[in-house]
Amino acid sequence: MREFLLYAAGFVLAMVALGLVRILRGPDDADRMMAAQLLGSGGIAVLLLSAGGGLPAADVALVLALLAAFASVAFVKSGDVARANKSESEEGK
Amino acid sequence: MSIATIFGICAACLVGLGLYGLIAQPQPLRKILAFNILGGGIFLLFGAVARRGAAAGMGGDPVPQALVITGIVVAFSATALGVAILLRLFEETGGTSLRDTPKESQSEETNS
Amino acid sequence: MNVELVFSLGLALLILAVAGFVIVARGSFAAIVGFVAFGLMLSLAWMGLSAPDVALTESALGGGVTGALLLGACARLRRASDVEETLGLVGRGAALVLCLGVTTGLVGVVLCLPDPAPTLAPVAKQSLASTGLGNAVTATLMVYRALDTMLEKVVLLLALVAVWSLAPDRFWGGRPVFGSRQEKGGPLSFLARVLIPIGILVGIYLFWVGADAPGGAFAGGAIIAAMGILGFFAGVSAVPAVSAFRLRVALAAGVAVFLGVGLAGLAAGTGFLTYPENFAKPVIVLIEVAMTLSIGVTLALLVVGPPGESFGP
Amino acid sequence: MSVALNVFTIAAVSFGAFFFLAGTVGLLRFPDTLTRLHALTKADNLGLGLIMLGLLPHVAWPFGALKLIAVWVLVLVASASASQLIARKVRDT
Repeated sequence: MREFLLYAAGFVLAMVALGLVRILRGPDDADRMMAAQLLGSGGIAVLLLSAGGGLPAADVALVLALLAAFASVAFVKSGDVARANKSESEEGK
Repeated sequence: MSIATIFGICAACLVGLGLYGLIAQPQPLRKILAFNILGGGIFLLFGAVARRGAAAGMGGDPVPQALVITGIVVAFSATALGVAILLRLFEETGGTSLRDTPKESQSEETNS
Repeated sequence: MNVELVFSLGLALLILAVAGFVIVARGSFAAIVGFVAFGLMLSLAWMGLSAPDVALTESALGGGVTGALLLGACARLRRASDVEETLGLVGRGAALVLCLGVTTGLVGVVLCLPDPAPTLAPVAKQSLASTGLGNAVTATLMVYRALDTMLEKVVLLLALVAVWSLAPDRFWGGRPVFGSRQEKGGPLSFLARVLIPIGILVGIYLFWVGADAPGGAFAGGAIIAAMGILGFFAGVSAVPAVSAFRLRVALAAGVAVFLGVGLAGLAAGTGFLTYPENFAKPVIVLIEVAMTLSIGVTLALLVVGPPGESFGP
Repeated sequence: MSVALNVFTIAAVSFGAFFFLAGTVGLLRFPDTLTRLHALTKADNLGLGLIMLGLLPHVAWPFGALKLIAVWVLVLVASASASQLIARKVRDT
């Protein structure tokens, strides 16, 4: 069973790695962010499969799940912050 | 070949990659990224050493692991400081170049 | 070669590929997304090296919080219009040779490590018994190398002071500009309302189990910091002014309690940073409570950056 | 009994891995950002869910199992919100 789970972990890791090609190719920043999003859930799957669902791995998975959307939120919102700063500085001129 | 050796060699390559980026990348933001890769490599090297020191029923030597945990947090605070300095540089000069350029004196004039 | 080794080898190669991409990628944004991926891969590697404590800290800080910090910087720098002169061919060649040399040397070191590997694990195990802790890494952080951990807290505070000091004079004491005035009911405010309470719970849980199982103040604090940043992003919590008294108390709590316990040990005649014989565990937990709070607040404010708007209503 | 559970695990994990394959293929092959986002959510929700389901018989009852379920629910919330945010950003720009 352990062997099967490791094979499955390897397979999902390979899939996630292929998905990373999207970070390379883009074309849009949103596409790159999506690849990172896929990596988040794929990484959780790989982690749990390779550890056979052991407890420390479940804690790490919990942390990863909490932060799964973090980069995407930063991506969406930091664009807003930059835009707000820009419009403020333009108003100042 | 053991897991520790595999990640040890991986760590050595990461250190090389990070160092190269730190030297060869002109943009400061990319230098900060490279610095983090370099740091990750060094931490992973500690991890390989810790894994080899597995004894007394533990998966690894806890002392290097504890060092790495504090190290990760310190590396993060250094990154945050670097980013803050970079943003301030950008606010002052309108650019992120690390070289002394005539642009700097111009922006001083407009500020004053 | 068994399956586990092949899996580790694949993971190591993937880490190197992602790191290489981060170094050579054309756009800064792509490089940063690559770095987020790199942080996640690295925490998988730490699990492979059976270091779950490190994996927890790395997964919280390495990809997530550092990624948010860098993405924010990238968005603000987007208008930077520098034509950067790259290193010449000779310079790059020299850098390449240097880095190959360093890598070869380190690989040599890794391959030539002494064979019965030196280890401090038995010593750490011994010190476990006297403290009542079950997690050797936490025991190392809090007992065996307690001075390092305390000074590391001081470094965090100094870094934050340095970041704040980058603010122009007229903004001193004001609020950092971060996040946005949030429209009600969007997906972000939903996410924040669901995730933040659970996240804070998980942070406290990680710190609490850290005494006996993987976890601890650093992982817990990093999670709490992440949740705070999410709150700022979503506009559900306001960024505090850097001169706020309660903020200063939260920042200083970790170092203050640590130092207080250390000096108490000195006063009791047992030495700096020694713990009383029978109360070691409660005292350590007390320090860790203060540390978790301080680490969480400090990390979040490091991401938020220096004050950028003057203090006032 | 344990044979039946193992068969269940193998089936569920294999299906889960298949959805990661589907997600990656979609992320790489679909023509524009929004369709790629559509492919991605399958991997997040179904793939990870099935893998969790497969791992459930192998973890400590009840806390290990509850943690796995919590991880899945958190990923659902995170990836659904992140996809929404990314999609809005794509639409607005």
